[in-house]
Amino acid sequence: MAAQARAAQADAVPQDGDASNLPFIYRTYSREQLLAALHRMHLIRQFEEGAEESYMRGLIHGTMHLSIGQEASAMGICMPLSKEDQITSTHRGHGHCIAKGAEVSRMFAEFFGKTTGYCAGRGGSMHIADVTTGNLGANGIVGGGLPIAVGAALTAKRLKTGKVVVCFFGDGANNEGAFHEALNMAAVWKLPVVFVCENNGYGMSTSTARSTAVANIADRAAAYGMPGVIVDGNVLSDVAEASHDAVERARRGEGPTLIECKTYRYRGHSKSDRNRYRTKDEIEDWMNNRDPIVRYEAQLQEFGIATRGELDAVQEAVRQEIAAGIEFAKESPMPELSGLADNVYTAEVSR
Amino acid sequence: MAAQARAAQADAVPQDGDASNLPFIYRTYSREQLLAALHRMHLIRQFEEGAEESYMRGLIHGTMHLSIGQEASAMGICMPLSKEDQITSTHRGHGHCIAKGAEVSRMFAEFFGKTTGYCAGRGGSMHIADVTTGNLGANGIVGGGLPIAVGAALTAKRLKTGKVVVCFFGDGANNEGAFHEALNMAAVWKLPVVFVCENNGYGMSTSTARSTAVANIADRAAAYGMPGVIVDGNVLSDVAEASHDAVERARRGEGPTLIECKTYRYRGHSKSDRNRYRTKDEIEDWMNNRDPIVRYEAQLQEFGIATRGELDAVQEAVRQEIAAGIEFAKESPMPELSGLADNVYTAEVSR
Amino acid sequence: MNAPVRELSYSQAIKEAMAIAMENDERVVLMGEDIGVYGGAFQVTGDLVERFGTDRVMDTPISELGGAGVAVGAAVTGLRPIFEFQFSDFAALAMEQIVNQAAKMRYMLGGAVSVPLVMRFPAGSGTGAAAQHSQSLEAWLGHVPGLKVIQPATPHDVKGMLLAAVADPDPVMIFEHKLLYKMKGPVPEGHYTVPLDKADVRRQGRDVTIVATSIMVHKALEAAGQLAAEGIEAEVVDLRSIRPIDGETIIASVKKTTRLICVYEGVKTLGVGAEISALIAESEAFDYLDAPIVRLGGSETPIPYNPELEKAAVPQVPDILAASRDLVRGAR
Amino acid sequence: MNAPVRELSYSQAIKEAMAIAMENDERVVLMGEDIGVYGGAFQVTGDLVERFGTDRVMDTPISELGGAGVAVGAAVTGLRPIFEFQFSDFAALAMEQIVNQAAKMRYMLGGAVSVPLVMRFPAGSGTGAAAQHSQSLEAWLGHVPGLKVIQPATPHDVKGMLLAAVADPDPVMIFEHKLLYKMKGPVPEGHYTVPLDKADVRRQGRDVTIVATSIMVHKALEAAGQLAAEGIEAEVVDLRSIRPIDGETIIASVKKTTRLICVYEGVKTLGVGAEISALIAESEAFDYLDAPIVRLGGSETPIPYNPELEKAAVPQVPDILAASRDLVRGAR
Ligand SMILES: Cc1ncc(C[n+]2csc(CCOP(=O)(O)OP(=O)(O)O)c2C)c(N)n1
Ligand SMILES: Cc1ncc(C[n+]2csc(CCOP(=O)(O)OP(=O)(O)O)c2C)c(N)n1
Ligand SMILES: [Mg+2]
Ligand SMILES: [Mg+2]
Repeated sequence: MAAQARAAQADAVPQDGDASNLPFIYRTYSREQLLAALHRMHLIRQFEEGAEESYMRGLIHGTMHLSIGQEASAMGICMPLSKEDQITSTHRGHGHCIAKGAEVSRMFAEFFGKTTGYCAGRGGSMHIADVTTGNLGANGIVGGGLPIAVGAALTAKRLKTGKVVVCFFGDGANNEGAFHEALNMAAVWKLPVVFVCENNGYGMSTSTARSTAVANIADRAAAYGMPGVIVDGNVLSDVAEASHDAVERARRGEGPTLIECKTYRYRGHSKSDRNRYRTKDEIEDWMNNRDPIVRYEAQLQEFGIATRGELDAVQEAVRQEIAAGIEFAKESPMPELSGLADNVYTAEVSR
Repeated sequence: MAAQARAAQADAVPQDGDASNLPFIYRTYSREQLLAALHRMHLIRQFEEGAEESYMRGLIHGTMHLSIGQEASAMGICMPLSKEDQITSTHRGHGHCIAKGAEVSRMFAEFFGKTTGYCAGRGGSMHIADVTTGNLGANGIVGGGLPIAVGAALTAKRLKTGKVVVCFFGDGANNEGAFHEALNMAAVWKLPVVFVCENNGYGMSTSTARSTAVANIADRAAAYGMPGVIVDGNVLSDVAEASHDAVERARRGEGPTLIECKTYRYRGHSKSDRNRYRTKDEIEDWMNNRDPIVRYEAQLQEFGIATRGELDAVQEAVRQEIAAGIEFAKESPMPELSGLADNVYTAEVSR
Repeated sequence: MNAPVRELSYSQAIKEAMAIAMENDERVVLMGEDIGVYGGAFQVTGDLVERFGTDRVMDTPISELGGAGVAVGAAVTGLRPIFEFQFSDFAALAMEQIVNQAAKMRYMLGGAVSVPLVMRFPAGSGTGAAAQHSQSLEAWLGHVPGLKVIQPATPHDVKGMLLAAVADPDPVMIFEHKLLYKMKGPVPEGHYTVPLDKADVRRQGRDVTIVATSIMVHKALEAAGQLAAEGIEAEVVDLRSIRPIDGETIIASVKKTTRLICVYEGVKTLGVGAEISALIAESEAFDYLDAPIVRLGGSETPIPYNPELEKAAVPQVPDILAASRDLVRGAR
Repeated sequence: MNAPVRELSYSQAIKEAMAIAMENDERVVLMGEDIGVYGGAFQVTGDLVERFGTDRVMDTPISELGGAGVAVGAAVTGLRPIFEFQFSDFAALAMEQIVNQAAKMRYMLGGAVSVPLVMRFPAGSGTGAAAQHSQSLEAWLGHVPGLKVIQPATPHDVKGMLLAAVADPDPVMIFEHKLLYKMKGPVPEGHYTVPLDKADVRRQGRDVTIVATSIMVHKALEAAGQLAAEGIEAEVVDLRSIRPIDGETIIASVKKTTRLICVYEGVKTLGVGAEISALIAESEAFDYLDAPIVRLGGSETPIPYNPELEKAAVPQVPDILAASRDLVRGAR
């Protein structure tokens, strides 16, 4: 979206009074782009609600990690990215995948284990990817994507593709050795990568206070000589602004940035979570007072960008897209058992 | 030495004028202790020179990593430790082993592959250890000792042994994920461990500037919420003082400290080094102007603790100890081939 | 054992063993990710944190290499840690500490230390968790001298072997198939041990020996039941331990039955069945063999997500039936 | 090949292959610790940094997991990295990226990506570097679908197989025995490839098949020479590739000789020889076997420091001689 973003700046949202006082995205993106972002945020939420329901109905097996409540982080980070830019994602990666531009129909198909799924039914939720829109994949290994993102950024630098790579990871992941090694190398080599820690307060059941020796993950940026930025991960504009700055810095060849988005997941860690480590009050506080979609919609109305009716129309459109996606997935074919060994190798080994 | 150190404080080195202006060790340790430290520093250097010569004569095989030039770091860190306190060491670990109290005769025997060696000839230079004096072992894996030291400190805390654990590692090791994970856990659990980075400027051929995204390793301490201290690693008293403070802090239950000793190795990285990455000037500058033994001896004389003649006597005593150690090693028996599988397990498995 | 024995699930049996070990020896501590208030990803530690406190049931940060190394260091210096990997796949992050340190430390130091460490690895496929959460990597550790590696198949065995492991002075690696956790079976009360180096003949037979590991023991027994109806008497050997391997028991069985099938979930090539086969082929039992040695192992693929593909990727009862019939009736 | 061919050492052959690959394709980059100005711990990269610059011959920090992961990410997105582990033992730190990521990424993503990655692992004992610098861990990676794993034994093969590996779209793992680096042999000039999946019969014989890997190929050939003088004709098969294994060649050889010895340096249990043995025991060659299948593998110990113990820990020529005589003369 970067190219468009720059183009849009000229005809950014018309405002009563001085537009330069408005938060970042309202100065930077067109009305169309702002509503497209809202659309994707609803798509993320409804996709996950749809997946959750399908799981309950037995249409999806295995487990899944829902990011409901974290939509502004995924979307805000991806707003300044072009389609060519790349991301690495996490086990909680549906939002990243949608924000980067994937189609929900093929995502549902993947969750349903169908051949039309992004991974031909081989990957499922934990490996969801859409390489065509620059998503190199979710990852079942906490921290697994960190060095991979650095490698992708190395390619961008060596082959001078101009691409920027965004690496999503969680607060829990920041205690993996891979975090340390990846950030150090990215900094030493000044690679065009943006590290985005989605700090939802917990790695599974373990709070950052119990797992991490610093108050903020961004405090660790100094150990790699890179800027560390903390944003309210539930405010779309703040996230997008931080992302914009970091992406531009990366594109200028000045190296990596660490952004920490403070956010919260509404659901349990995964399907097996009995939620013994968070209080009801805490959860409800986030749901009732800091919901990223509610806050974004409020701003869109406040700044005169859309009416309630127009916002409702977005939601409704999303509902239909989701229903169609589930239908597509249901009707898609199951893989043949004979294809079990497909794609273990690129060219099958002739023995 | 901690208990003695405290006892000694009363009758620390008598001085002309105000003793409180003297550097730390001269206020803290007795003349006997100060000369014992010098003795051990010479022992380290001459041990390594002896090992080097034995290697050249074909008495030792494999490879070895010499710490000549880094003696003040090993000795200074170990001065405040009691015999019960523990250390984990590195591939460049002869100095740590001697500083913690090992006998050079059994070290030589190990290098010669003899049954009387500390590891019964199974370990060699890279695994030299003397558990009876608290050295849990050198390590062939860069960074390998870091989590092990944290585990030893966990034992100390859980079993309330009062022990402190010192973890030696190099500047190169600070980029291993193990460093990150170990320091974080030590800090979160407030364990009695002191991390000592011996920064000799290079990990093998790679300077810290090319490998590490911060100027000082100690700058990374903040990422674990622990104090980071930088000392001139070639000044015995400075090292000992930093160690003393960190060890006391650990004993008080206040958690870990990261100490960075800036130092230099005179020799190549190992036996295969052709030294293409350091200038002759740089090496000679360190050798001629900052030698830790020369500097310590100068202070001992300056503060009236020993005469040149007394210092020479120390060196001479060390020479004899080394010669006797090599003799012991030479005359010790080789292991029997039938013992190849000894000590793979504690109780041999009955099949 | 005439008195009726109560039934416990496999995971309850593990928890009970850990509780007994902790009661008997205050040096025993549990370490792992989310083993405290969460009760463990598979609810194996359950409420132990309430009974023993957070000092002895320690949630570690998500730091497998460091966590494993802390356990090694603790074991060398006086604690007796039981370290849980949340999934055995994550042990790939900690191979350094397991293999370069824990397994070798005693040897490298000439016997100066022991490493009384227990590590638990929830393993295997069947939960729809796809390629990075479904591996069976026991062959890796089985290849490493200095470790002891076991794969208990029943609640009874896992309790007794875990208690034996905690008492053992050397590092013991326990592979627990996730699909076994809910399986119930008789488990004696109190403290008992099961040896770490003995296979168990779980069904006698004369026509073919089926050596199986972990969950495959149950599939083999199921197959053996059906085969009996067809007149084929399969002897089922539960390997239980893959380092060391109890060659004696397997050799004796093959000498009796003259035919051997190895069934294991790990990837077929270089998996546990390769070792069983090779062990027999170089033993005195070779001369008794009436047929080639058959291996049924996991497919040469990562574990796929789709549930039907996932099942197709590991040996199932019909595969064992077909292989047994072929082998005994001489179809091959 | 009638013209006299020049001789290169094994390490020179590797270096030449890398230089050719880099000249032909600017996407090829070298990564590893101290491979630049130092020239690599074993002087394999040598002066390549002078020819290709630090952008293409990259010294990595001492970060094996991260470094391997960077190579994986680079490979997926368009570079063709050749990653050097300083010693194969340190790969224990990077198994996550090698096994959970590189090996599985294409499969997990349903074929959407390829991972054209080459990794080099200096392996084996004999240098007095003790337990953490002397392992032979190829069996671990041989167990992992998605990887290709090779063990070239000669300068000729290592050059040709490395060039094949760089051209291959999938991750190829090359185990290089350190004692081979200085071994010389004929190496053609320019670009050529040797297949990644074919064993090589390096000596014909009729009495016994010796399947050997890496440095053991040379020991087997030496033994075969001596055996010939005693009237025993050993056929020596250089396995070359352990994933996939060229079953066809081995089976044909055993059908001819009726006897099999597997020689490999890795720990015997669950090592490469177990797979060779099992592969034969389940194949049509089984019926041709006149004797048990013998494995000569590394001892069930870590590699000790003492040089005599170190030699005793891996198969030597006299062991191959003794086993061959016993087998052919029916002593067992
Ligand atoms: C290497 C590894 N360790 C552990 C796990 C199990 N696990 C999956 S998600 C998770 C918590 C991750 O926490 P965080 O990084 O904060 O991400 P969040 O789930 O909060 O989005 C854990 C422990 C894993 N998948 N990989
Ligand atoms: C995990 C691992 N990677 C690489 C090596 C090879 N190696 C041995 S020492 C060394 C340099 C270590 O540098 P540093 O930590 O600064 O210690 P120094 O040698 O300078 O004392 C390297 C790369 C190793 N032994 N272990
Ligand atoms: Mg989190
Ligand atoms: Mg250094």
